Amino acid sequence: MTLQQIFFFVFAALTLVGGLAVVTARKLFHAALWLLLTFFGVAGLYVLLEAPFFAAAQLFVYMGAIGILIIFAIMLTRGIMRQDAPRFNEQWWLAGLLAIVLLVVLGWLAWQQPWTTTAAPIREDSLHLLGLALVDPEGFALPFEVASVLLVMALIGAAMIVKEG
Amino acid sequence: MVPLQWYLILAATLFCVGVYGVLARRNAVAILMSVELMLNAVIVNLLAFWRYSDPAVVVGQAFAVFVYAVAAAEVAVGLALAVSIYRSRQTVDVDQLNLLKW
Amino acid sequence: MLEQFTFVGLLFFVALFLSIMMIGLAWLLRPKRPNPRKSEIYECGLQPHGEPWVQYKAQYYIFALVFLIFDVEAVFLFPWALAYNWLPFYAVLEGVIFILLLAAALVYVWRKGVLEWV
Amino acid sequence: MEFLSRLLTFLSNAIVNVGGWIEGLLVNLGLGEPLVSLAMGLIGAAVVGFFPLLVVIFLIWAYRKLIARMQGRLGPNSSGTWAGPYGILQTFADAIKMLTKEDVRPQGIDVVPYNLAPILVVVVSLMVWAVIPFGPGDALVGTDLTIGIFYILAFSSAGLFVFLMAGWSSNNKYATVGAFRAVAQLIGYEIPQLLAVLAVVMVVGSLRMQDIVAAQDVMFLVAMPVSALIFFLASMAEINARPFELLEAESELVCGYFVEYSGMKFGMFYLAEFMNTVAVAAIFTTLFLGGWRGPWVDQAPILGTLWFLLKMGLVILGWMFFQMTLPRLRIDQMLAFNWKFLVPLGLANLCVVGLVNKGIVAALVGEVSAWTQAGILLGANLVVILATWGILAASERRAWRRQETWQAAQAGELEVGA
Repeated sequence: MTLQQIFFFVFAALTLVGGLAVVTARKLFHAALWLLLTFFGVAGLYVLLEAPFFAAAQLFVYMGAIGILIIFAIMLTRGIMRQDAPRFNEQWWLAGLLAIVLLVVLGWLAWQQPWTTTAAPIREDSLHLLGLALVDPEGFALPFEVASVLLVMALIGAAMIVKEG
Repeated sequence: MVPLQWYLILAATLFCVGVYGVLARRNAVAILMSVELMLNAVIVNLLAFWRYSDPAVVVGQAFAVFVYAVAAAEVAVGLALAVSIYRSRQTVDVDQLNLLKW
Repeated sequence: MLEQFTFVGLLFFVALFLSIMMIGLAWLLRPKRPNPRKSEIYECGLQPHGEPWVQYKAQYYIFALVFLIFDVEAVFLFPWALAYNWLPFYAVLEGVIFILLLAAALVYVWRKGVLEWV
Repeated sequence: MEFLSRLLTFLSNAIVNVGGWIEGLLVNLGLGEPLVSLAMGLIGAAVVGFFPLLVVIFLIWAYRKLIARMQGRLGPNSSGTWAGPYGILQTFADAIKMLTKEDVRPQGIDVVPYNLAPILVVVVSLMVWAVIPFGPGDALVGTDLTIGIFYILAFSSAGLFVFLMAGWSSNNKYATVGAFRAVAQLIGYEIPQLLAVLAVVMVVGSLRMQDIVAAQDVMFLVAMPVSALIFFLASMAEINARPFELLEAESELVCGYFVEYSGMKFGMFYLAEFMNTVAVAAIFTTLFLGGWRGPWVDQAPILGTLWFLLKMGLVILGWMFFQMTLPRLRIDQMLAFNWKFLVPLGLANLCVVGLVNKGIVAALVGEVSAWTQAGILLGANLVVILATWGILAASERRAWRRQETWQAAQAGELEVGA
C-alpha cells in the first residue's frame, strides 16, 4: 500500500465519519460541525486527485461560506435546539433501506466496470485551460454567464425572502 | 496510485448517506445539510473522472465549478426559506409544515 | 505537486502539535481550584437569565448570503483572471459582464434596503 | 582575510547554507533519500511554524512601546518592575502568566467545541505561512504552491467557523452575539480583499506567490494604488484594528466571542490575532510592495528576507497609526463601509483594470515594457479614483442640500406655528 492510498483512506474516513454524523447527530449545531469535517475530508481527496484549486475552493466556498451560512441559519431557527424533538420521521427505516439498496447498486456498478487504473500525469496549466474554456464561445461561455444570472437570482430571491418574512 | 473505483465507491457511499439524511431527517436545515453531502459526492465523482480520463479535457473541472454555483444558490434560497418559515410558524420540522397540503 | 502538499500536511501537524503543546503545558502548570461561583457564566455580575441562544437578527443571515454569492463568483473569476493574459478582448468582456451582473444584483438589493442595518 | 570572505559568502545566503549543512549531516548519518527529504520537510515546517511566534513576541512588545509613546504614557520598560532592557522581557512574563493562570471552565458549555476552538484558531493562522516567500528561490519559501494566493484566501476563509464555534459553545449571550458580529465583519471584508487580489492575479497571470513577486518590476502599490488601498483597508478589518475593532468592543460586548475563555485558552486567541496581523502584513508586502525585492538581493539573498521584514514592519506601523488615531465604528457604519463603498469600488476597479489593460495592450502592437504597463494601469486607477471622488462629492452635496431644505422647512413650520 502506497502512501497515497493510506492518505486516501484517512480522508475517506474523515469524509464518511463526518457524513454519517451529520445525518445522525442529535444537536443540529454538532451536525454542522461534522459537516465541516466532511468538507475538509473532501478537500483532502481533491488534493490526492491533484486538483489543488478545487481543494482550496472546497475550503473557500464550503467551509468558509456555506458552512457559515448553515450555522447562521441554525442559530436563527433556535427552536430546533430542543433536545427531545425526534431526529427522524416515521419512515426512517424505509429511507435506510432505500439508501442501502442504492449503495449496493451503485457500488456494484462502480466495481464491475473495468475502469482505467492509470492516470495521465497532470498538466501544470490545467487551471489555465479551465479559465480559457470558461469564456470560450466553443466551450462554456454561455453556462458561465448563466451561472452569473443564477447567482443573481439566488441573491435577490433569498434576500427578499428573508427581508419580507 | 489510488484506483478510480475507490473514489467512485466513496462518492456513492457519501451520496447514499446524503439520501438517507434527506429522506429521514425531520429538520429542514438538516435536510439541506444532507443535500450538501450529496452535491459533494457529485463533485468528487466529476473530478475523479476528470483526473482518470484526459486531464487536458476540462469538462470535469468546468462542471465542478458549475456545481459550486448550483450548490450555493440552492443552500442560499433553501436556508432563506427555512429562516422565513421559522419566523412565521416557529418550527422548521418538515412534518409539521402542511401549508401546501390542501 | 503532491510533494508540495506533503509540506502543507507537515505544517498542519506542526501547528497542531504546537497548539496542543501550549494547552498541555498550561494544563500541567496551572492551579485547578474550581468552585461554582467562579464557573458562573459572565453576565456583568448578574445571574444569567434565560438561555443564551436567544433570537438574533435575520440581518446577519442576509450579509452571510451576499458574502456566499460573491465567494462563489470568485471561484469562477480566479481561473478567468489566471488566463487573462492569454484571452482575446471579447473574452475579457465576458468576464466583465459576469462581474457587472453581480454588481447589478448588489445595487438592486442595496436600493431595496436589504443592506440597511435596522 | 580568507576566512572573512568565506564567512561573508556563507552569511549572504545563510538560511540556504544552513539548510544544506543539515541535509549533508543527515545524509552522513546514513538515512535514506525519502527519510532525509521527510526530515528536511519537517524541519522546514517547524521553522515556518515557529517564525510567526517569534515575530509575534517581538511585535507585542513593539506594539506596546509604540502605543505608550503615541499616547504619552509609560510603556513596558517602565512598568514598575524591571523587564529587561527596553522592557523586552515583558512579553515573556506575559506568556508565563498565561501559562500559570487557572482555567475557569464555565457551566453549561459544550465541552468538545469549547476546547477545540482555541487549538483550531492557532492552527488555521499558522497554515497561511506555508506559501509566503521570504526570499528568492525555492529554499526561502515553505512550499511554492501553484495556487499560492488562493490557498491563503481559502485558509483564512475556512478558519472563520472557529469563532462561531467558540461563541456558541460558551453558553453566553455576549459570546454568541460577539461571534455573530465577528463573523459578519470578517466574511464581509473578505470580499474586497478578494477583488483586490483578483486585479493583481489578472495582471500577473499566475497564482504562485514567487511569480507575483517576480512580476513586480514596478511595485503594484504604484501601478495599482486602488487595489492596494482596498486591500489595506479591508485588511484592517480582518485583523481587528481600531476603526474596525468591533470584534472585541470591550465596552459593549465585553470582549466578544472569547469572553468565557481564560488562562492559556484566552492566550491562544490573543496569539492568533497577532499572528493574523503579521500574516496579513506579509501578504500585503508580497502582493503590493514587491515582497523580498530590493537592492543587492542578487548578491546576498539574505538581504531579501531583511527587506521583506522591513516592509512588513512598515505596513504594520501604518495600521498602528490608524489604530491610534481613529475611534471605533458602529456596526451599521462598518457594514455600510464594506458593502456600499469597498465592494462596489473593488468591482469597478476590477472591470476598469481588466478592460483598460487588455484594450491598450491589444492596441499597442508588440512588446510592452513593465513601465509602460504600469503607467497605463496607474492611469486607469487614477480614473477610478477621480470617478469615486466625484460620486462621493455629489452624494455629499445632495445630503447637505437635503439637510438645508429640511432645516428651512423646520424654520418655516416654527414661524407658522408662532
